[in-house]
Amino acid sequence: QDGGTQQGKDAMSSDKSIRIGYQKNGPLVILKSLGTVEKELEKKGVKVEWKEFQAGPALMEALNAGSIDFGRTGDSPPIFAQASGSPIVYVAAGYSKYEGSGILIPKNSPIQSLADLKGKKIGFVKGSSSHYLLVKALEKAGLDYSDITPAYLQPGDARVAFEQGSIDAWVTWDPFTADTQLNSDATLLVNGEGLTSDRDFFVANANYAKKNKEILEIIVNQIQHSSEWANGHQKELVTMIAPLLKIDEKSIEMAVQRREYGVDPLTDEIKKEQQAKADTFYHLKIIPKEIHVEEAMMD
Amino acid sequence: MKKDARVPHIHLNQLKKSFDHTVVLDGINLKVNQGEFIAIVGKSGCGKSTLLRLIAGLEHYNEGSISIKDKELAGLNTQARIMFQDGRLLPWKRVLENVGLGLKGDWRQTAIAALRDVGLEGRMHDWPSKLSGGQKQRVALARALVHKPEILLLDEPLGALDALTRLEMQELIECIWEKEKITTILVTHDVEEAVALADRVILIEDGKIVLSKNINLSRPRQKTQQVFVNISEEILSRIVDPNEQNLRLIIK
Amino acid sequence: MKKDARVPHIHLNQLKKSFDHTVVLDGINLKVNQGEFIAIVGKSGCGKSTLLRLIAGLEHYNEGSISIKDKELAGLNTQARIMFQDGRLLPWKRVLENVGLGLKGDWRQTAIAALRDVGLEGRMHDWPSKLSGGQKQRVALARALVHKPEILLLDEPLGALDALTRLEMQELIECIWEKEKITTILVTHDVEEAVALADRVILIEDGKIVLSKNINLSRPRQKTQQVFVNISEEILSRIVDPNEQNLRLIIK
Amino acid sequence: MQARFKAGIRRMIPWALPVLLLVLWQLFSWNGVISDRILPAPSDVFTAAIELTSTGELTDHISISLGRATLGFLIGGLLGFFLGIMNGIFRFSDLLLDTSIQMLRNIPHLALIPLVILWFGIDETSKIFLVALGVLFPVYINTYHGIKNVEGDLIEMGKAYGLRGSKLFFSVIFPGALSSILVGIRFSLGVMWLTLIVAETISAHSGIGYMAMNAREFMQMDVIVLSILIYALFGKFSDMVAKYMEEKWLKWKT
Amino acid sequence: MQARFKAGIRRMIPWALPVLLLVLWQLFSWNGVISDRILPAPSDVFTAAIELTSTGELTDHISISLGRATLGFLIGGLLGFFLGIMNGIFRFSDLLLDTSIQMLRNIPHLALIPLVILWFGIDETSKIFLVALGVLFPVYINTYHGIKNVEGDLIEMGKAYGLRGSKLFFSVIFPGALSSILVGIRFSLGVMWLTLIVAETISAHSGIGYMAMNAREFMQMDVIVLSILIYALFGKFSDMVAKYMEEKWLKWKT
Ligand SMILES: Nc1ncnc2c1ncn2[C@@H]1O[C@H](COP(=O)(O)OP(=O)(O)OP(=O)(O)O)[C@@H](O)[C@H]1O
Ligand SMILES: Nc1ncnc2c1ncn2[C@@H]1O[C@H](COP(=O)(O)OP(=O)(O)OP(=O)(O)O)[C@@H](O)[C@H]1O
Ligand SMILES: [Mg+2]
Ligand SMILES: [Mg+2]
Repeated sequence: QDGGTQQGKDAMSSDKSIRIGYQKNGPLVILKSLGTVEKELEKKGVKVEWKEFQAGPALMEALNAGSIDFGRTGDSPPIFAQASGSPIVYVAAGYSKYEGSGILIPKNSPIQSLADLKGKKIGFVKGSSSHYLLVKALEKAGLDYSDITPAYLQPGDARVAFEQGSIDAWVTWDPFTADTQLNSDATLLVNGEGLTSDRDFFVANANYAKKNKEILEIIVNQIQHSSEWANGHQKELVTMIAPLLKIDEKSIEMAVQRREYGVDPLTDEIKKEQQAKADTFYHLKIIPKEIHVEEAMMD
Repeated sequence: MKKDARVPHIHLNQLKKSFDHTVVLDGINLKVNQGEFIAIVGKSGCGKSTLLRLIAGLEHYNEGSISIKDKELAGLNTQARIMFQDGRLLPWKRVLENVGLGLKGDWRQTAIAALRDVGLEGRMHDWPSKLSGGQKQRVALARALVHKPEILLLDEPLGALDALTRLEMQELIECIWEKEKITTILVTHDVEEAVALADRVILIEDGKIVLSKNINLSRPRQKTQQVFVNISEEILSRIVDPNEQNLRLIIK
Repeated sequence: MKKDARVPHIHLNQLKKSFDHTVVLDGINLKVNQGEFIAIVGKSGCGKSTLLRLIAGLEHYNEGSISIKDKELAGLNTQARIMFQDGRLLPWKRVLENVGLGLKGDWRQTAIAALRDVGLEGRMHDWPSKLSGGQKQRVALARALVHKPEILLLDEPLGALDALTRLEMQELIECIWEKEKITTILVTHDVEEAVALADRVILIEDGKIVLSKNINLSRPRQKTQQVFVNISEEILSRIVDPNEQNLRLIIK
Repeated sequence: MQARFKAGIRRMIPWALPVLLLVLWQLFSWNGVISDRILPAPSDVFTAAIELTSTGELTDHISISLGRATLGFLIGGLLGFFLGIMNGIFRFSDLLLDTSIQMLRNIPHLALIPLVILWFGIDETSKIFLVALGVLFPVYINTYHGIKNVEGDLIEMGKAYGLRGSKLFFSVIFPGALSSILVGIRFSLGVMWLTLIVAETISAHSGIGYMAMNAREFMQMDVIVLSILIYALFGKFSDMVAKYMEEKWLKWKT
Repeated sequence: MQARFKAGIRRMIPWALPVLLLVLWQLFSWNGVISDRILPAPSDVFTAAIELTSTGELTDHISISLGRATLGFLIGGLLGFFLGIMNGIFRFSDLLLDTSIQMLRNIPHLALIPLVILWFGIDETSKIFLVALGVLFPVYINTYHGIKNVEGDLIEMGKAYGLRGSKLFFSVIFPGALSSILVGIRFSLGVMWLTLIVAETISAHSGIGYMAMNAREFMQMDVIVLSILIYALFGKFSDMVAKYMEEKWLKWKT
């Protein structure tokens, strides 16, 4: 009774192998490059298949369809997935990386404070952590969401629009923030401090999680190991990621230096943060119903 | 196949055909015997082509019936081959393949022989678009003759040919007809041609057969013969002056 | 426009035309005077249509020259209207609009009158596909005649017509030609037709003009006249028996 | 009576397959063979439609998309039409432009988006540009083909009868190519929607493509399926328009 | 000599416009009129191409995409061809299927992706399915149109000469429709790439569409432009293939 035939088939095959969805711009790429999780899981007779996704929602789509078992996304896609009734569970959270996320303004911009955002056109990805960050920033400045003109743009497109002056400000995350700061002389009006924690989340298909707790634990452990490695080997990390993303090393370096890698358990604090986001999205009518994020958290 | 002389090969009974409320054929009665050669003449637009197409089973009729050897014709007449008034060569097939269309077995040799008969053996590898008007018509004629069908329907097969070539083609048609005893219906606007070739000449007017003239001359016929000229002129005068009501009554 | 009688309206000088290395016309010399009526006869595929198309400026020639009133023809011959052997009615235009093609001013009335001349006034609102073979040909004829061009080129205009209609159309062509003094070249396979209409009959053979016969009979001509029959037979015998070398030499 | 009955059946047969699919889908949904989390039942989709309509959202999306589609279609269609005619008729412009057009045709709109933003910004212009670009090619290619395939004999006849320029075009070339041009239009009416959805990923707040992509992002399967159904109905509608034009302008083909 | 010179020029004219654009673009880049951060100069794109080729990445992407494209094209093209033939010939299947196909045709692939993932997962099958789906419609619609437009007189003639079934089809119907079918193939060769890029947004880690979309995500303008140029060259290539087929099979049209 777990959905369509496709899903059933996939769930069966996952007993011997695990399909992990990753994005090039995320911590799992480090794990993949180090190759440690394969070794650990091999002991259990489990093979690892890596599936690349360009965006969190696409990854959730595959997770929902049962095409992958485990993956990492930003903080908002799991909220939408839960709202749509998808069988996903939070497995663990990443450390906060608020420093690399924020509102970018071009050089010589008339915008000098949050209050200046009023009436401006601001680019961001609808329903992303940036969206939340912006809402919180506006709130802090005493502005209404309706005081600005949103321009929903994917990061790559937004970058072009930003350079061309089609948008007045751009809310985004690293390494886009770093790259734009360094290469386009842009400034960060604010970063996420005090607005959002902007964590990574590690999520799994609920059926898979129910049956394979042990494997997930091993993976989370390995992520923690790779994070520790990353924190201790920033230079190596930069030379590892830069060619993958094809972004210059300086930008990657900046992004790497202002964040710490690591896995947090799903603490009450994180649950609260996440719940606040869900509520905000509900009020923005981005999700159709109220949800309780706790229900989707793995115990 | 045993041929019963008393059963007509083609039997049209009170045949009526109209297009969008204009009556074209209005009660045609005609019996054609096995191996008979019929020529149909009549004014432009009188329904000659329509009649051939009906016999070929390419057109629905409104009333009456068509029987082929006592069997009502339903759909396509598979015994018949019709040479269309407008040629209808396939532009994407070379002359030889056009002639060989629908032939079975060693069609190539048969088709080459047929092309030789119409004097176009040398053009067999050309596209139809490279031919002159008369050459196209001869290819279409070769294509119809090569099948040696039981019923041959020729719709103005020689309309685009000069006098000499026309004579040669008439000979060819007569020769094949005699040899194979093919039941033949020839539509022509040339009364001399009709008289030279046919056992019976039929004149259509106002949707009806108004003249049916048996030509009892021995073959091959001499066009300079007086009887020949007389018959031709008799028929011609009927076409040219259709108001001789008495003559029409006599024939009926 | 003053007409100089000594300058030929159409002047073909050593005209050569070949298709892919086959020579079709091989040194044609012909002067056609203003208002003259020329008929061209010859065997199927001898190059009659090609000659007309050359005069109409629709085909490139390989050697020689074509002059219209002493001016070398370059590109389309705008003074001429050609009636094509294959009709070429536009299927997407009704009969009336087909006839009115290229006419200026009150083309409707002119076109209706032309249709009346060929006996198809009643079909003016039909699509060409609904017409019989002979009817299509008459529409194409009407379309060519209605322009009253300076040069009229007719490529077997009556090939699909019955004897009666053909006589009527011959009369029509002759009448328009006489009234408008149109320089006319008629290609036909009917020698009688050529003799009945033309001032001069030309026979093409092996790419050359092998006979050029002036017909000095008064008009309208009687086909039963003995002179008429004699001339016809003379020309016919030349077509049918082209081996009379002496005759060919005399004419040259 | 019987003829009318037959005509009625004939009008219903085309809908047999879509309706059958809908019914099966609904049945399987009730049965639980298709989990509604994965593919919502038609009734759920219907509910979503009602809901979106009652808030006026759906009609907004549709009307805004229709506006963009129409404008883009007109611009691109006309351009494709003229280019097709030019290149179909004039040897030189054919030589000069055809290769370039065939190369442009092959560039996916998704890959072009960064450049489009660069050139036209993120507002309506860029969206309409993309639709126009998408529509241009099927119209171009079919117009071109139609014109190249008009019987040469008829064009020759037209010229010999003194037709030149626009007269020759409207009497002979255009009617001869029309049937093929209409195929191009029919096809481009579909392409119009396909490119619009890409265009509406560029900073849009409305439009049916925006609705669909938004729903995809937020995993609202009912809205996704709804928009798919809307596209399908638009497809049928476009097709009816194209068929109507064919019947009207190609009467002579009986 | 002169004829050969002329033929040479004729072969060069089609490239005039693309080359002119390239030159202008390079000049403006040198001039600084076009900022190279936003639109890299052709020389930069060339460098990127060299780099990607030297690592073997580019050839990998291209060969993988070519594989997907070919397979999808074959499946979709054949299906579209057969459906076009069926519906062009048989009245009943036309009635039954045409409406449904016209409806399906209108559904954007981007909107379909969620369903495609449900049905076919995220691996090769789904990608090839999408390409096949995209290719199907232009082939279908042009085959259908081609068959419907074969001169009825010639079909009648074929039947009267005893041709039936496959003989009638291969002697009369197919050659008569071929010119239109080739237009469909030509068009679908373009659509193949357009849908492939959409397909390669589904969990891919290779393919030229992946390369382009990845570059778009991280705003690597040189790679984006490179992939656009590659698509354009593919377009020219597809077109040459189509033209070659036309010349080969439509010889009778001179
Ligand atoms: N486009 C072409 N390409 C090659 N050969 C051609 C072409 N057009 C005509 N021919 C050939 O040139 C010769 C003369 O053709 P033309 O049409 O002038 O003959 P014609 O005298 O009009 O014959 P007909 O009385 O049969 O119409 C023929 O042998 C024909 O096959
Ligand atoms: N498909 C059609 N629709 C309407 N009328 C038609 C159709 N076909 C033929 N007709 C008309 O029917 C009549 C008879 O046509 P048919 O072709 O049989 O004449 P025909 O005797 O062969 O004439 P021709 O000697 O000119 O070829 C004509 O008046 C013609 O216009
Ligand atoms: Mg007829
Ligand atoms: Mg000729």
